[in-house]
Amino acid sequence: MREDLAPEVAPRLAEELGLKLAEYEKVVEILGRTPSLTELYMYSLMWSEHCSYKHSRKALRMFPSEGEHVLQGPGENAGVIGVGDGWALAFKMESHNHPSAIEPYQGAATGIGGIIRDIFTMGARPIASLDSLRFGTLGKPRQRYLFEGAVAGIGGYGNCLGVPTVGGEVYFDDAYEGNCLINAMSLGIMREERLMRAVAAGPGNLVLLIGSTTGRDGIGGASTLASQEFDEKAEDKRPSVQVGDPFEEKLLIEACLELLDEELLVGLGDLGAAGLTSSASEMASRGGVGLDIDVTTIPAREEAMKPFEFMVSESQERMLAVVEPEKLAAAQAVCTKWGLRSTVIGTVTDTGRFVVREGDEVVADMPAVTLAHDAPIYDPAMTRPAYLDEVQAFDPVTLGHPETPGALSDMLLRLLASPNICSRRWIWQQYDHQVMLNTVVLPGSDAAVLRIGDTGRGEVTGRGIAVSSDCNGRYCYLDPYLGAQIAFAEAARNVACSGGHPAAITDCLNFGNPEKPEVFWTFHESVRGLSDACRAFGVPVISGNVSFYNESFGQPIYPTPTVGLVGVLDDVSKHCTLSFKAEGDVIVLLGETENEIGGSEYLKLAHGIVSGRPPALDLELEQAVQHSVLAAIDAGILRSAHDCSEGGLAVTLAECCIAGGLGADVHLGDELPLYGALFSETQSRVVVTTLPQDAERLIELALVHEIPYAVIGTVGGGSLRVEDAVDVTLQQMREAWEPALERALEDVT
Amino acid sequence: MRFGVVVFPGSNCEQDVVHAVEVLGFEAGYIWHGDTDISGYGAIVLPGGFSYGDYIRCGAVARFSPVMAEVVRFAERGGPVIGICNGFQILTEAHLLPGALLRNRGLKFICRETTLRVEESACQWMDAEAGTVLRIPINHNEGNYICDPAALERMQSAGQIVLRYCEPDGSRAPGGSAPNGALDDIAGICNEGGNVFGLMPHPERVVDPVVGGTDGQGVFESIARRIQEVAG
Amino acid sequence: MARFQIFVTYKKGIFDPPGATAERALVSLGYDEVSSVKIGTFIELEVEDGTPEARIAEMCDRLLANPVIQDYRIELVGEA
Amino acid sequence: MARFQIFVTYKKGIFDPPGATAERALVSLGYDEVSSVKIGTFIELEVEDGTPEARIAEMCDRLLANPVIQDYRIELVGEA
Ligand SMILES: Nc1ncnc2c1ncn2[C@@H]1O[C@H](COP(=O)(O)OP(=O)(O)O)[C@@H](O)[C@H]1O
Ligand SMILES: [Mg+2]
Repeated sequence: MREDLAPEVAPRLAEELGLKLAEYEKVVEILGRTPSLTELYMYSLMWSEHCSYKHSRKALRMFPSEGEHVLQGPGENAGVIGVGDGWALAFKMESHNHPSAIEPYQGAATGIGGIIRDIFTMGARPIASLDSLRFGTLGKPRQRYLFEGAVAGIGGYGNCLGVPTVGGEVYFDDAYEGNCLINAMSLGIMREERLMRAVAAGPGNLVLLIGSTTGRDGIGGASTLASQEFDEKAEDKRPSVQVGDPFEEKLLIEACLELLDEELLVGLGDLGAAGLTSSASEMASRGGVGLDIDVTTIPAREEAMKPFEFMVSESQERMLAVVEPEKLAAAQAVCTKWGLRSTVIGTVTDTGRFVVREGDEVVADMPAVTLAHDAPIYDPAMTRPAYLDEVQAFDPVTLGHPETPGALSDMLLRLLASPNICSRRWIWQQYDHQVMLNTVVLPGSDAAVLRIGDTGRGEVTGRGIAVSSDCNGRYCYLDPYLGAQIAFAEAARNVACSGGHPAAITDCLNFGNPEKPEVFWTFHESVRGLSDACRAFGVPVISGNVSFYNESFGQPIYPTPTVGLVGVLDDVSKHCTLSFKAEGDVIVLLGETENEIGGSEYLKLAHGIVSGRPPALDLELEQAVQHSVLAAIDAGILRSAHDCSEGGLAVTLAECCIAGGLGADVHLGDELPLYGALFSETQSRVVVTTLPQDAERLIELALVHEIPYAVIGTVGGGSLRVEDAVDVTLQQMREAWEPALERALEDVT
Repeated sequence: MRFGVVVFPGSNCEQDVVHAVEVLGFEAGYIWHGDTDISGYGAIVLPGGFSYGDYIRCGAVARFSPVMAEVVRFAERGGPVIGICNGFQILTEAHLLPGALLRNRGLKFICRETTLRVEESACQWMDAEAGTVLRIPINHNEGNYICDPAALERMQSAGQIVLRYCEPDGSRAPGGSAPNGALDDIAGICNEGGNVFGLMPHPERVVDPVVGGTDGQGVFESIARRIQEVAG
Repeated sequence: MARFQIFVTYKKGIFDPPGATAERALVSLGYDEVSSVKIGTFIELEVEDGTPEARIAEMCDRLLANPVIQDYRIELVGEA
Repeated sequence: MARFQIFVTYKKGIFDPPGATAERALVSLGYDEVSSVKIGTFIELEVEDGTPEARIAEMCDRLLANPVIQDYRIELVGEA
């Protein structure tokens, strides 16, 4: 063992690498000596927040993770559910916030690359991605740069792979100005029996590194970036940005799936954060084996790379496979066919130790399992933030509100043009959302609907899935417990409105510095809220990701627990979209409006205020509403369905009109002031339409499910008319809604 | 009638073409870019995607794949060759079709439905009557067709312009109807013989009604029909 | 080892979308002094010593440039 | 009118996928003498006479190059 670190130098270096003193001492205790330079790097990365979840692990145990659909819960590279007829779906969401804040194109692109590797590592063919984005407001050039760059990067990478990006969400709010959020979700399909786990096994087997060369790019990138707040020094971290090579990744997908098809591998893992260290130690510890790796065998992109650099490099587009010696030649032949490098870099041992050599010299030697599993687990302090009392005590009803027809119509048009509500076509038009020929409902409706199948193998089914990602950060800021529940409820509602029966979720929990008790409290409340919602719905969490330290200059972002929810359609032809379909259809509101404008887009737009209480959520009512919608879709009596979210009922109706090219006549009664009836963001509401002759059956369904409902109008004409309060033409609505994002980007101020 | 769909490293629409062709009741098979035997196929399709990552230029590397020499021979003998999107780019790089495809004028990738006008042309694989308007999506970053004025002249007079981007009513906007800035709104062209056809839009995406329209069906059906006619 | 630099540009008369866009963007950022921007490709090639320039030109004709729309210029910048 | 040329390349240590692909393609076309290919951007800028180089550098920092991952070199090639 090379003694390259003096005992008095090591603790200082450990601190620079982000290890706390007690953590360093634990390393010394495990090893029984001063760690080597390579070991110190490896421990510091594996024990970073990003890799070890040391602040979040306990809270995450609240999540339910079992259910009828679950084939693989949290803990692997992605979760897997069964979606019928022996088909399995792997999915997961992940953040790439910090790299994207430095270089949006490459940061977002490599974010897509990383999450897609997690999917095909499981043996699944990636079939779709979604992106969940948050930026500051577009008035600022830097925010426009970040937004445009991130969208181009997501498209640039995903389009090249031929994996469609079928949905997502985006919000613009000052809270994200110093720290944008780039969350990406990917889904993949496979036959159940193909499910692969990232496990190393069988002493004597070979460790094969497949794909790109290893360089100094991204040394400590994701893991160090994602485990610190941003400050002036963020600029210095630039070299840790990586350039993605989607072409190489496309070859990796094809080669890895072929290797699995031909049963040439014992195990397969992807290299993500903390590079080789992470994937090798995780595969070894899962298999209870040791590994012996010689860094001089690793194809290097640069000269004179040090052992620790090889071990922690985050060069993209690399996979690690474990192969039996007699299958090596066949496995390498597959790689060569796809034009990929593949190199034996080590062997599996029965010692349980992770040994790294540079030629003959051992530069690191530690129990493999301690890297992946012995990071300290913390119980961070939590305190309810003081600001909550103030914001929750605020009653927005006391403000002045529009009353005249002119003012209300204007308000609706302003809401339609808000960057948080307007058409997202500018985004998804830059994404290939159709390749693979499974996209049944394109972006622009409540959820994307995909046919289940693998067209490449000539296997298509009549089954489908619906998928949506959602989170309103303002609600979470005003009430983290409730906000997280609403994120779940809205995702489920979007899926239900599309005909999908909610089956499982993934999540990406974006928060500030967990070492601040106020921040940790919001995290804990969000996890509790999300868990309770999942339990109420019987929908498990099968995978997810935590992104902490989303702060800039000490200011945390809004708590943003993004939910990615997947629902199942037994018959994909029984899906539903939001557009009004024909003149004369009857419009019914399922659910009931309360005057809840706290945290609403209306309040922000009309008064510049983010305050008040978010809308209440009754999980039982929410479920009953969703069940009625699903029952009506299954019965074939729904012509359209669209849930109410930001902007309230008025915006929902306008979106149905614009999408269908049809107006509507609507009556809301006079129980609420008009601004409330129109713009309140009360949860558990869905606007549906039916043929007049089916209205009766729809109402029966509402009665059976014991939910409030109201027949509120008829589809038709060239404008949306609500009481005497709103009267806007289709043309006016389109002109407000369609070009708004593009306009906000052109606005050079 | 069997369609051969070439797979280059980085192709990503090959399975879509195969699916579309099979939905229409024809057979299809994959041809690996390294193969040099393409016998047994009645028509060759170069599919969309990002062959070799579109690095250097779209289609620049793929054109040298071993299979391309065979495709050129097949085309010279009058065999039907159709290049869709990246396939079109490869055909121009291989000089089987004139001109080149530049970056979209707006510098953005565009995935959306377009309306296309069928022109009176020498193309053997376009059965629809001239003037028909088709709705077929595009999906590309480099679809901005260009060629020199002399080549454009020649193509006009030889009937090599097969499809033009147009407004939904079939007219062409004064400032151009091509979302990518293509010269003369050109969306698809053929060679002088009319047997090599390249187009930026993706007809295979609008064949299976479950996931879109049916306006792409004609392209594949007419190839099959003509070949059967020739075979007698 | 010999080092060549290759400059690939669009032929005269061929519209160059990235160049035109950069030009507009610069002017709108206040750089009024800009009158034209052309964007091409810059290639640095390391080859064996003594490789003749004609050989590099062949690489350009076949792969690195598209003679239909592009011109190129080759420069030998050093031999070691 | 002054003419500047700008050469934009990836920073050392940053991976250049187009260059790597071109390298492999050239070798497989039989150009075994090629040992390295790097691909960058070549920009030709026409500006008013007397525009200082610092101003061009500013344009590069703000728009023409991405300083996070790229380096650039500016050359004045002529004043007329
Ligand atoms: N960043 C994005 N990428 C792709 N599609 C998006 C993105 N943002 C929104 N969309 C799509 O636009 C539509 C509307 O999104 P959104 O307003 O978030 O819907 P909802 O309020 O129903 O959740 C959805 O189909 C969604 O998938
Ligand atoms: Mg919705």
